[in-house]
Amino acid sequence: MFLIHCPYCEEHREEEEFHAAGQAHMPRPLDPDSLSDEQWANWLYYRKNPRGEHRELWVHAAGCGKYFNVLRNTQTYEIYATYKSGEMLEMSGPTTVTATGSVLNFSKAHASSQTDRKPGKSS
Amino acid sequence: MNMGRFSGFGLVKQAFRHQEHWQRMWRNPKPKKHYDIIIVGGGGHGLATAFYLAKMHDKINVAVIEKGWIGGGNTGRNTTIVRSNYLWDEAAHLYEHAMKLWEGLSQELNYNVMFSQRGVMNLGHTLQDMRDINRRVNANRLNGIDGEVLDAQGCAEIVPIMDCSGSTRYPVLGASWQPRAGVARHDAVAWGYARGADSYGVDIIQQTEVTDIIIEDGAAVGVQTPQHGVIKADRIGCVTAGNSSVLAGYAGFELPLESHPLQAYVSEPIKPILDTVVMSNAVHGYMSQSDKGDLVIGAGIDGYVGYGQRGSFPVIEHTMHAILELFPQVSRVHMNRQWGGIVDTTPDACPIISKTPVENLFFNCGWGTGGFKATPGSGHVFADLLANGEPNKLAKPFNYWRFHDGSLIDEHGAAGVAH
Amino acid sequence: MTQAQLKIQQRNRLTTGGRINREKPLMFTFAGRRLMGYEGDTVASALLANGVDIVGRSFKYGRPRGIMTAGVEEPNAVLQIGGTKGTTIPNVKATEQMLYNKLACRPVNGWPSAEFDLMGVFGRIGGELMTPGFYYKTFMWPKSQWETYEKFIRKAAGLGNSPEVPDVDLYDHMNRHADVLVVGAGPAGLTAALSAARSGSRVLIADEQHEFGGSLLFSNETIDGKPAMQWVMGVVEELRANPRVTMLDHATVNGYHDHNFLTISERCTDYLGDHAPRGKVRHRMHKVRAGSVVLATGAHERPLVFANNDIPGCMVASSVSHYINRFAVVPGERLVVMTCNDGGYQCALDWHDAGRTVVAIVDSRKAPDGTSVEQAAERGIKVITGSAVIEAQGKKRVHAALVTPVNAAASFVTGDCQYLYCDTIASSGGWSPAVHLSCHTGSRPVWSQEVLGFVPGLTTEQRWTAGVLTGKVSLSDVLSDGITAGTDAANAAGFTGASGYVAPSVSTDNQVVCDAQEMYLLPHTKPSSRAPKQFVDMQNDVTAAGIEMSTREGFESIEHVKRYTALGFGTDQGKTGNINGMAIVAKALGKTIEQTGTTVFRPNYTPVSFGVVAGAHTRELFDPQRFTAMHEWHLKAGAEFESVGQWMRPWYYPQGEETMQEAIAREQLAVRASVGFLDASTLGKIDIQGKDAREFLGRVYTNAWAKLKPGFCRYGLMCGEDGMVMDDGVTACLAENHFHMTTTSGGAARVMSWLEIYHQTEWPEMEVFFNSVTDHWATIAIAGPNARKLLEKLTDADVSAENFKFMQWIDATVAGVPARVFRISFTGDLSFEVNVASHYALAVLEALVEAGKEFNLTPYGTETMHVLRAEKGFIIVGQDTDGSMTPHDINHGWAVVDSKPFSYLGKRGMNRADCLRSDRKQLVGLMTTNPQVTLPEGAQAVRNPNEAIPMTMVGHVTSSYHSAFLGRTIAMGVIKDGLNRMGEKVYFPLRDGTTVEAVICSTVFLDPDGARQKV
Amino acid sequence: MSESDNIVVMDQFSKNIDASTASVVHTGQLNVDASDNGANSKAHVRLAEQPVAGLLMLRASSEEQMAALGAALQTHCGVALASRLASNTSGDYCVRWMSPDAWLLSCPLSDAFSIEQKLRGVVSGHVAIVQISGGYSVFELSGAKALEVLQKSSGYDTHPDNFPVGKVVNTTFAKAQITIRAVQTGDEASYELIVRRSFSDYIWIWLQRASYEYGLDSVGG
Repeated sequence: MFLIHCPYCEEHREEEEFHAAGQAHMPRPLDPDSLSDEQWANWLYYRKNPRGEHRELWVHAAGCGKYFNVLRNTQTYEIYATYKSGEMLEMSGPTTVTATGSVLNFSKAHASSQTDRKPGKSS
Repeated sequence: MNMGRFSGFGLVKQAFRHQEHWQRMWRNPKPKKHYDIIIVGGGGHGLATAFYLAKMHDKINVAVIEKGWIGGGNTGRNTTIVRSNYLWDEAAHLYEHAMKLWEGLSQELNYNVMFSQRGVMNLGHTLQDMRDINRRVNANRLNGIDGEVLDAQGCAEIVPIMDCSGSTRYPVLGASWQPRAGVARHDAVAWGYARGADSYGVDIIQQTEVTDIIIEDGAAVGVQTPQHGVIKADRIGCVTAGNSSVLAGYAGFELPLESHPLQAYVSEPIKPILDTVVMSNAVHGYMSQSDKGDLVIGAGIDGYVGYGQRGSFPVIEHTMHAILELFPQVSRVHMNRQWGGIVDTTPDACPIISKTPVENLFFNCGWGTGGFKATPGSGHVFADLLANGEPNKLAKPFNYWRFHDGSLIDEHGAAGVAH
Repeated sequence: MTQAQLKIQQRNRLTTGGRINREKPLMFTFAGRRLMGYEGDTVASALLANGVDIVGRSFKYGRPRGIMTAGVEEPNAVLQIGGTKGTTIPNVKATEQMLYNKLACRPVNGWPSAEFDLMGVFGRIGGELMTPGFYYKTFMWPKSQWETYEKFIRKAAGLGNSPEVPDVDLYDHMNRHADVLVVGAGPAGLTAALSAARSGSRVLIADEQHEFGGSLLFSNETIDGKPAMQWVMGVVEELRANPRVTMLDHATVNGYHDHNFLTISERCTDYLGDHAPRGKVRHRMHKVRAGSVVLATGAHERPLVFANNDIPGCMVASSVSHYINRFAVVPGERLVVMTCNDGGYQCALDWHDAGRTVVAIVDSRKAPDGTSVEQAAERGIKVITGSAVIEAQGKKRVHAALVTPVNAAASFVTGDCQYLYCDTIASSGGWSPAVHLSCHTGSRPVWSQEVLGFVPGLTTEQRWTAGVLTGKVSLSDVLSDGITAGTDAANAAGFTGASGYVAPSVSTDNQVVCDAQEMYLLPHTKPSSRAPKQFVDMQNDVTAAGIEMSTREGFESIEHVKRYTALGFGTDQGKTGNINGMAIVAKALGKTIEQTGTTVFRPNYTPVSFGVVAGAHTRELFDPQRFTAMHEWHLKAGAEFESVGQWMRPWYYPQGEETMQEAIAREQLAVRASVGFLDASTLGKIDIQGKDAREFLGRVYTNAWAKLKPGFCRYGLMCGEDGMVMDDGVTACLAENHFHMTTTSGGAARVMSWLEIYHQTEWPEMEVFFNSVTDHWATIAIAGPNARKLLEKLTDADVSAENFKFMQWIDATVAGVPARVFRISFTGDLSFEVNVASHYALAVLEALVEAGKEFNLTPYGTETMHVLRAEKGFIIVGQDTDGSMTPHDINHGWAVVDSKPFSYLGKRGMNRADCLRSDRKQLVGLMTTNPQVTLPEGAQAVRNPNEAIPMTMVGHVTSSYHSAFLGRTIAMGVIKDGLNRMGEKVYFPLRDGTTVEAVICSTVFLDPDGARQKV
Repeated sequence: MSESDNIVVMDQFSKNIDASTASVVHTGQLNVDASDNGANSKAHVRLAEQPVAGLLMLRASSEEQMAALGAALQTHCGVALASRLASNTSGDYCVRWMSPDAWLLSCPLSDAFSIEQKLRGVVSGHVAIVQISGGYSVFELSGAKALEVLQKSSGYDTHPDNFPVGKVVNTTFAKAQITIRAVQTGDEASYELIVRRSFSDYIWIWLQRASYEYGLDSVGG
């Protein structure tokens, strides 16, 4: 049962206050009508679904109601960081993985405020 | 098939020889350098595929490569329910195909998988539940699948200990009932198929992890393993529930999948009180009783991606609320073990049995919460696909590309908590 | 019962000593026999005091079984406890259950009784047949008979009985937050808690026992010169005095989940009776979120495996000391100890000091020396070295032990055997650290050759381990280990004050310990497959021969062996058998234990009641029951209710002896003829404000919103990104930047999160705010030709046809209350939806009902609403759609505006190849040829009724009713290519064998050009 | 209708009907009569249902609108805009932080309209004010054992260390969602529970069962 730090309430809260809302950083294509069925399906259905570090969208449903991003290890269930919607968390340095599968160099990462949608990036 | 036949007489004969002369169920051979077909994943589906490849298609230069020990993944972690009352024709035909194979499986494998056709009941608690139940049972009947709609009184007759009174929070209004459905012993399925496949000469390679799929100009030619280096094959079939996206990643494409924890738990063994399988989507929980006497209880999936073979406690708790709503007298029974599997869920809750963007590489995955019940059928059609290179009529609708043009087989409505 | 009688009956009870209250004798019954014990006894200690040998029969072979241990690792003494049908409790371990007056218990199996069991007879004869997995190799012929075989197997299986009536007791949860959670209140746990508490942190310490102290409860060591328990009492006093410390006894930490979330099952009143006193909960689950966790869970002693080691009288060495020192009970007369380490000597010393005969200590080591050996010598106890007890003899109680000399590695017998007449054999194979909790979140235990057991492995949790769990042996090491762990845990949780706590001095500081020998399976003259059964897992009858046989059959991983033989699957979860089993597998495969694989434990450490897991969320609190503001009125009006999500909505209002059909016919005709009203408060209502509100609506709905003027309303259709219909409802434009959106009752929460996820993650730049006002507004829908006349009696606002047109809204005072009135219709008749603040709803409704008398104003429920809307062909999302239908499939192309500049949600989805097929299932009307036949909802449609099964299905009925107004049945359904097959016949084969014929027609059965609502 | 913001404001107060007695709780009594607490006679938990209050949800996302809203609140209600997880109270007015762009202002029911108008008068641009007085019911949970009852109901750490007087938290409560404000801690602890109206019955019965062992006297419902 996770303990998740809501970046808006700036408090750790029990998992029951949150809902998972799928893979993060999947901005909606800017011009859907120009995409082929396959391109549209790639956005709508196909997922990375990694075993290890994964960026997920969560919502603080019973709290402030805000959506935010969680950087989590889907194998060890460690939560490395949570950061606000629209922000991007960069990893600094190469990933070093310990025997338990946890990744060490996220602690030094910082949240930069540029939004997911870089101007002009369509897919 | 030269394996010693199992029977009651065999047991008595061995008893006189102090049970010292039982043959090995399967060899643990070193892998060869090349096979006609490699099956990645030694669970129930993978071993069934190998068995049917050998039996139906005379393909015996086959290897099943298993990361851990056979039957150790979802095959050993599910709640053993077998049913075929799916709504959409394509799903219904595939699961019914599996059901017919289940009905002769112990004899075909000469290994008692203890398939007990004690019936499965899906409860309805609201008027909309009853509409969906009627729609599904009517579709089942016209697809040649047995099914009845019970009213609350009918449910009470079959499961006397269930609270069918009107006083519960969501009173039982009725249920769909499939008499031929039931439960089976999950470990015996994996071991039975393994023994069968091995007896035909299939190599079962355990403790060997596939860490890469080797592709040469667009076609898959082999797999990389730390334990035995590269093993080549003309065709590779991946059937690795809980690891499918990782393998697809090795081959350079993504799957429309998310892997979620699916939790279950058992009580301590108690004397028989439940002779059938009771499921409820609305109230979110389902229960049956194993032959050993444990109450086997399953829940819905956890919402997040999870490969840890465990989920979060609230799911266990909410499922227990449902069980005590239906069976208020078992609150003094004790929960013994709880565990989790990893289920690969697709957008339409139906599997992917298909060729892939990489030539000679075939995937059988995405069974979500419906994998165990499909084991024989999945193995049968995947063997056909691997042998012929083209999907047969049953497997055709479950292709990888259906999500592109939108021809989904949307069992979600029917799946709800499809088990 | 005089003291004398007590003495005779409790022949194994010492006259002095033990932590029992001799002034409070307690009566209890075991399988009908009246026995006596004392307050402070467990059922097990009381049974042993009374010389009870057989407490049950084994699962498969039906062999008599006695009490083997003193703790939760007990595999045999599993009892059914409780006096009545409603309070009976299955599978309670006698070693865990404290005794209370008039406690009633019995063995869980053994028919007709545990003493004389039919299964035992079978077991003896068929024993040879019942190897592991024998049921996989038989019962396959004849094919149809498996269910009959199964009936007998199931009857023979299972331990206790579930109660047959609902539970009389209550359970609940308590959420707790601790800076440091200490698991286990033995020596290490106590010092850890003390040092953490002294640093100022919030400490929670829990122990499964009745009292704190752990192994000190039966130790005769001294701490700081005082008896160990006196030291314990001192520590407990200090902890109790500290308000920031919470102490829980009878509380098993049963599960360790991610991010230091642990569940503790507290058995609050089990020691008082078989059900809780009034006002108290029986069990409480503490859900603890801890900053740091210290595991001080100790270890379980392993018995050694030898032939017939299951005969009552065979016990684990330390448990003998436990019964003697803690309960003043010596479980027999003549003791033989079998050990390969110094630990095993202690029970012989205690036995001897209690004045009973120690026949011999058999030590497998060639030349043991050290303090323990000296103490045995001082007491003149015979020690037979380099030997082993290879077999126990006896039927219902041990009466002899076969001892033979063995080789150095104790792997085979090297001499002939001698009989030692005894009634108790205590064996010790060393200690297995209780690593269970440490691996619940995926950490793998590590084999330690020094400890000869698995110790906790690496973890990502903020967790420390202390004491015997980490392999510490001496009490002083254990105490100091606790201090370091407690201090580190507190520091990590942010409390860096030094606790300044120094470990107390211990009497056994200068012990000389002789190295233990690695020993699991004792040899026998015959190989395991031929020797008498050597039991590894007592409860599931798993023998050494069975394990060796399974490795021969190819089950070479420990996980395979465990599943094939059921090793460790009992209610004791292999606490005494797992390591021995792994050792036997390793030996059979010529590997080390580590190479056969480490098993990872799953919750629960020990079984917990279903009730405590559910807590208080049962009966009427199973799930919230939501009521509208007018619920009071519906109750008085005698409404029948229907569950719609968590809402309770009036379904219909039967009057007198009316059946449902009669009631809804009356309600329908009343609306069509005059006027009726429906409580529509459950509809989702969202207040939308902001300059981009209009654009936002255009993006989430399929239709256009750019030109909707204030004062007007519009129907909206909402799709998912796959193009499938997801929700619908009417949205009113209150002002240029202010809208009032309604959604379906079931879709309210989903639509709200749908709007929020797109606003927050896709279009944060858009200036719009969404606020749920679902519960703020109560909504009364008034419908029927006299609706306007009725409304005019309650308001002076101009509600005339000219000035209050269809699809407009006005603010008006209705029955003296400010209201927002929408002129929208879900019935096809003249209709007004009056919205007032919920706290005025009842008053307005009463005024409305009063004013409506002259028009025969009739309340109608959801059933009538379904019929009236179906007569007009209006869809209900979730009933007529199932998430796989596009707007065009349901003939709602009129609500789709593709010319909008922004590609609205669903547009791309519904234009995928498969969604543009012409033969998709399309929503149509269905008119049965026989007007009085009702097409069952969910009936499947076929074109050729005579086709053999499996028939080609082309759609199904989504809505079907008998329309009182039209005097016939009407239905809607989806049919492949239906919109192009108007007038065609389609057939519905029913489950009763009959087939209903119907004609495909328009979905609008009444007033197609809408004359009734344009008045 | 204030033209500038194209938002409609509606005075929803009725002088003819006294809403203060409108009890929210319907079924009220759990089958177990909580006052007969068996365990101990003295009631350690008190549960009261407050009369219907005026509730306004204030929304603003940019700094400058928040400042304008704060100023307006200060002048008309005498309370500053609450900071994260905090509340400010003065007389009949209390403003509570609900999320980074939402505050819940409570005031007398009769003042709700005039307050909304006054706030709208001085604030422009992307701000929303929504009347939700009918959507919520307000309970007061107090007594020596009030903290235990909270701990049975919510996973939030309600220990005074973490939940001091004035703090406001939105969290889970049994199977529903709730807004809790710490009014007073210690022996005479008191907490304000704001619950969605349609869930109030469920919460009322839940609180009765949770308080049963501590002895409850409840007013209203």
